[in-house]
Amino acid sequence: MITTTHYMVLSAGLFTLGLLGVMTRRNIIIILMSIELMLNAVNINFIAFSYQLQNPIGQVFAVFVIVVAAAEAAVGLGIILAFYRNKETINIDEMSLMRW
Amino acid sequence: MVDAVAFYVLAALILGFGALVITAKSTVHSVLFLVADFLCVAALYVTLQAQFLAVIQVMVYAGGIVVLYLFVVMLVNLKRPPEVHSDPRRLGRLGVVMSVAVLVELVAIFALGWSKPEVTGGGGLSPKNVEQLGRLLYQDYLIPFEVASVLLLVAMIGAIVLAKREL
Amino acid sequence: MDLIWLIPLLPALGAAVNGLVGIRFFSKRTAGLVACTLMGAAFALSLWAFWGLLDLPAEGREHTVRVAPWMSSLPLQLSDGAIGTFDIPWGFRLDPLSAMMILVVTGIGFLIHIYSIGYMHGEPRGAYARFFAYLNLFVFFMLMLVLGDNFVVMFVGWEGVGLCSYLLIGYYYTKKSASDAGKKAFIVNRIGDWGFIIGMFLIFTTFGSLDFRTVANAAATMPVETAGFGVVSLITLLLFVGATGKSAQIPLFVWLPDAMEGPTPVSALIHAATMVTAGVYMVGRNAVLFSHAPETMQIVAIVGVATAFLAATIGLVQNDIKRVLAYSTVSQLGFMFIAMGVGAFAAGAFHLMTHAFFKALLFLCSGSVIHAMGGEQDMRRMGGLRKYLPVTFVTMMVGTLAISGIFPLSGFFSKDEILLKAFLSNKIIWGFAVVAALMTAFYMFRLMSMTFFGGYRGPAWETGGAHGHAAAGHGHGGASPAVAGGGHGAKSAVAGGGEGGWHGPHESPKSMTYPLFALALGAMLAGFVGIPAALGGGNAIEHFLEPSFVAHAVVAEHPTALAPSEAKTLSESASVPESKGEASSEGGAHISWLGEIGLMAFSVFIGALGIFVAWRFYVKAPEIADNLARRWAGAHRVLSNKYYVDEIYDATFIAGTMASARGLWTFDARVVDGAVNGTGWLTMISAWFSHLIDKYVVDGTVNLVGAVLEESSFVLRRVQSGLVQNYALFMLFGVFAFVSVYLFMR
Amino acid sequence: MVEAIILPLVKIVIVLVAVLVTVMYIVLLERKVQAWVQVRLGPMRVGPHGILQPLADVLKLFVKEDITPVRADRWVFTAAPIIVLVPALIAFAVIPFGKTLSLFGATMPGYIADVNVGLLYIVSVAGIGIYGIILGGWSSNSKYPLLASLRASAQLISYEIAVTMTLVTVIMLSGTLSMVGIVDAQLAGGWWFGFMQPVAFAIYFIGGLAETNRAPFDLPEAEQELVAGFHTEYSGMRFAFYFLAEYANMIVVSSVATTLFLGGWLAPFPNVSALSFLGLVPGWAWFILKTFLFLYVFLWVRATLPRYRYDQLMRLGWKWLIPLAILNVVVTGLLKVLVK
Repeated sequence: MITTTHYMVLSAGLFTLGLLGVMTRRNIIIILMSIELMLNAVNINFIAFSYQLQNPIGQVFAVFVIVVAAAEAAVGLGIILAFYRNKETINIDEMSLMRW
Repeated sequence: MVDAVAFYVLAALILGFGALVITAKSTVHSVLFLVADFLCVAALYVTLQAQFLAVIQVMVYAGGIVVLYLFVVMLVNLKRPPEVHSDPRRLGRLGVVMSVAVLVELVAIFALGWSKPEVTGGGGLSPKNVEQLGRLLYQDYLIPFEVASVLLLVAMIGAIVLAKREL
Repeated sequence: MDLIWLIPLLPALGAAVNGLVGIRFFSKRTAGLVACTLMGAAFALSLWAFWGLLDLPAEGREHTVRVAPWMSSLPLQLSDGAIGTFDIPWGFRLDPLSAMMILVVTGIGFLIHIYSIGYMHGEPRGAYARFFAYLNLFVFFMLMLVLGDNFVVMFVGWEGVGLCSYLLIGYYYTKKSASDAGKKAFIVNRIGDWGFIIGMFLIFTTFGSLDFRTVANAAATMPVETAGFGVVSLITLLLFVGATGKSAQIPLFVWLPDAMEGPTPVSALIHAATMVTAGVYMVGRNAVLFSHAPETMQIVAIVGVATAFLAATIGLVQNDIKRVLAYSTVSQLGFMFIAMGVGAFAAGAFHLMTHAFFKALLFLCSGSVIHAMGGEQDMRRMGGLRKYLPVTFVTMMVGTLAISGIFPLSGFFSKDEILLKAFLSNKIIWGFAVVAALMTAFYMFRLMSMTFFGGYRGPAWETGGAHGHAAAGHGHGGASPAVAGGGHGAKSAVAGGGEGGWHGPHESPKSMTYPLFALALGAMLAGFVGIPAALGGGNAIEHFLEPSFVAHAVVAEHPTALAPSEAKTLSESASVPESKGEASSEGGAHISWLGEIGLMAFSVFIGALGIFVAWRFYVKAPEIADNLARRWAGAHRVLSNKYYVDEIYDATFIAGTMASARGLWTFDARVVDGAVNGTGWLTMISAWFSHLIDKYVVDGTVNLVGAVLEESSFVLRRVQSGLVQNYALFMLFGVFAFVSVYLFMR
Repeated sequence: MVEAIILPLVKIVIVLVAVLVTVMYIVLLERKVQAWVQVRLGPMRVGPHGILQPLADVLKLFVKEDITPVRADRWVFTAAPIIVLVPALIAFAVIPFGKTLSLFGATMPGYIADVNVGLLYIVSVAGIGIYGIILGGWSSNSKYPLLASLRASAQLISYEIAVTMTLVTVIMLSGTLSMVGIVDAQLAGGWWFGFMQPVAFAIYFIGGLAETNRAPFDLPEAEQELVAGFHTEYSGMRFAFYFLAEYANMIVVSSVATTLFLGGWLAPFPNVSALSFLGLVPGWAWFILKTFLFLYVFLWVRATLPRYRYDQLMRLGWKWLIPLAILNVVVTGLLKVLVK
């Protein structure tokens, strides 16, 4: 029997994967993708609970999460392009101008 | 029985592709794995009676967002691989440790059954999934819906302004 | 009658139009037309209001209109600890007294406006409009004064007329003597206003209100202060100080003669007919208060008679035609105050009205004479003008007979009434008053004879303008009249440029003579409203005016307090006869019909005697006057120098003020500035110390803090590595903390 | 068990085979049509009137050597054709060939699955197809394919918007997303949506041409500019996959058009009793007929119209079709509100 706990564990795992990606990778594109992974983990939770409670509102919020993800991806990639045009790199470690 | 098998298979695929996404050497490969991951998540949605969301997942994520990533990856043709230069002050390992710790804690919480996972009476989710969501979105959640659309518009303009070379 | 608030507003409108627009744009014709039309309208309106008043029953002849609130009501503590509400509305009150006053003001004002059109025609266009603007403004304030239903509104008018008289006296502001006279009038009035204001404060703290009717009713319930000098006496005394200032009584009469620097219509309207009677009016308005303060009444009577006597003596020897009239005005005002002092308020008001008529008439006639003489004011340079100015002569003769109290002209009735009441109350006062009346007749007829009889002593009139100027050199009685004459002569020459300079004494234009006729008619007939009972008349004016002087509303307000108040009024009627008007004049008339007739005959005889003596001295044998002057040279000098009052004031008050000011200045320079400088030094020294403290202690602390921060920052700033992932790591710590909280200590 | 597993499998196999065969013969048909348009004969050698030509082509493609360029990304290079082909084939899962279908005497629903989001399913699956093109062009590590793939993906994404907008209008009319439901709605409404939505139909047709990289929008494989488009480096079986995918996509577009605008399996004038004899012909036959009509128009257009320039293509897509489609949606909504 698959309970909501399973889905939650799954989403926790996926979330942690995204977290690891954010923590370890230096390629900013991949970091953005890891963030997408985390958002998906969130969505899995929403859907799982909407299934458990038999309540579609969870899906509504998942839709909103997807919207935000789309906006975030668009703007983030735009920033990456602009940055790349200036510094010829997408290495996040070279994006450390804001420091003392 | 069947759904259990489906779940475990899909979960394995999702986690596996996720791991591949963050470990793949070439960016394009990780993009591909990301697509695969999203498709598996969509399949998971289908098993959870969220067909509309599954399709949206495929359409928006796989069909839109990730294509965007792919474009960027292609536009950014690097002379040197992005990962060579590493700042000594990065605390990567500590990050890994912390993430794993968080994971352990979460799993502990779930495993200890503190999230009340018993399934309530079914039937709330009708097979006419689309109508349900449509009514919710356009009646109860109209304002958030409009706000979200405004957010999209703003993001679109912002992306254009950022990415365009000369305005 | 609800429209009485319009009566003051019309002249105000005229003033605004003429003052704001007219000075720039109006032609002389337009300006005069505007002013006179509005005045006529005001006059008509007041006539209408007067008839409306007459329709009411005698006791109820009182109408109050509250146009708008002015000072919102705020509670204040009174002297007896009670709480009175201080609220002042723009309230207007029409009762017999104010009705008579507005009739006098608007009527005579109207005539004088018309007169001014002719008299001022020599002025340049702007000044002409300015003159009429001032005149209208004055009428406006005067009406506010007489119509106001509480002290504050009255005070507004009070100050306003003072301002206007200042403006109009200093109308020829290019002439130093004129502007000085204006300042003098203003400052002297300030002293009186000081008394008035203090009186107002005292009234409020005593009665808790400033409304005339309320105050009168409250006062009627208080005991008459026969015994000691109480608060009511103090109030009334202070008010009387104000009255002396405004009405030129001793000791504040010095400004009025100098006020003759103004144009003659101004002298007629302000300094004879209306403004100077404001004090009398104010005393009459507060009749109830005064009748409760016998001491003050005594003071008022004494001051009045003294003023009447002294002014008359001074008037005997003056040579400037307008100054003679000025002093006669002062003495007539003295007569009015005698009436007030002996409690004959009605008689005083009656004399006020008649005096307004004939004194305005006399002034206007003198103005006509001056006009005819091309600005000459010295009577010794006139004479024999009878044949040149017949109209002026006739009208002025009427005025003179009226003021001398010759039966049956208006002066006779009013003055005789006063003398009667004085005789009833105090024989000494009566004696002085009679002598003053005698001298009045004398100097008035002296004026007539010097001006109109005998041979012509004026300058030859081919080069009259030049002589007018030459007269400046050997003018008598101070430089001002001759200079005025010169200036005026020059002006009239400028004005008469059309008919080629001043050629000989000539009758004035119609716009001037018609008002003379009208006023002469008034001077003749005004008396018949007050034919005394002895002559079979009903003394209508007293019956009419009586309600204004009693607190009849008391009956309505506190029936319980009725009996004691009535008792008081009776008991006081002994000490202050006639103060309750009709009732007690019936009950308390201690003189037979025969005696009354005798008094009248005596006063007429007095007037005739004065006239005869003057005729003897100045027409038959002019040398007698010179002999007398030579024999009594000392007295003559004293009189012609007006008892040196101005000089005394200069020596005492003004010099004293100067000296004290200088002393204060020295004190200021030495002590105060010294103190200030000392403080400055102290400040500088302490500042030096505090500077040290600042430098080493405060800055030290600040620098210490900075240094600490800098050192610690060496450690802390590692945190800001600029690496996104480290920041994310911190967030991760936060997440970890929250999850741990949830996990372990749910 | 049989109902749940066997029958769907059987249907899937049938559909796949049918599609592949159809693709083979559409290629032949295209060549013939073009030949006739250009007054030629076309392939005549293999079999009568070259009827066996497709078999020969397939044979050739199978036996050809399969070349992988050096320094190409091997995995992606291999995966790309499959990524292109699979969506094109699985899109058929929701396309209703008929209300019912008699097979081996048994009667069963004429479709593999009737999802309540069928239309969106097709759209999303079509979206997946783009990856194949992009990756193919990118992984072959050569400049012409890269350019072509970028062009192709840009073109596909642009026109997908317009097409989706037209689908939205259809959904507004039918009130459902399921393909069967849409056809039933047309039956109930008594009108084919093609007639109720001529604008949407036109836009869908143009968009379909663009989405399948057909002339006059076949920029991605414009021989004159970039040698052969994104599959320049491909050969043999992988090339065959691309080939198959393109034509399969054509069939998908055509059948979707048939379902949405031409009343699917419905006979013409189903509710006119005089023409009820048309109902004798089975539904799937009508469906195939209409689809082939549409396909023929494709070929015809290719043979007729010259190719667009790329900027013209983009301008058409962004400045005409998308605004027009949005306007169409708005007008449709207004009419729907006002009429009701």
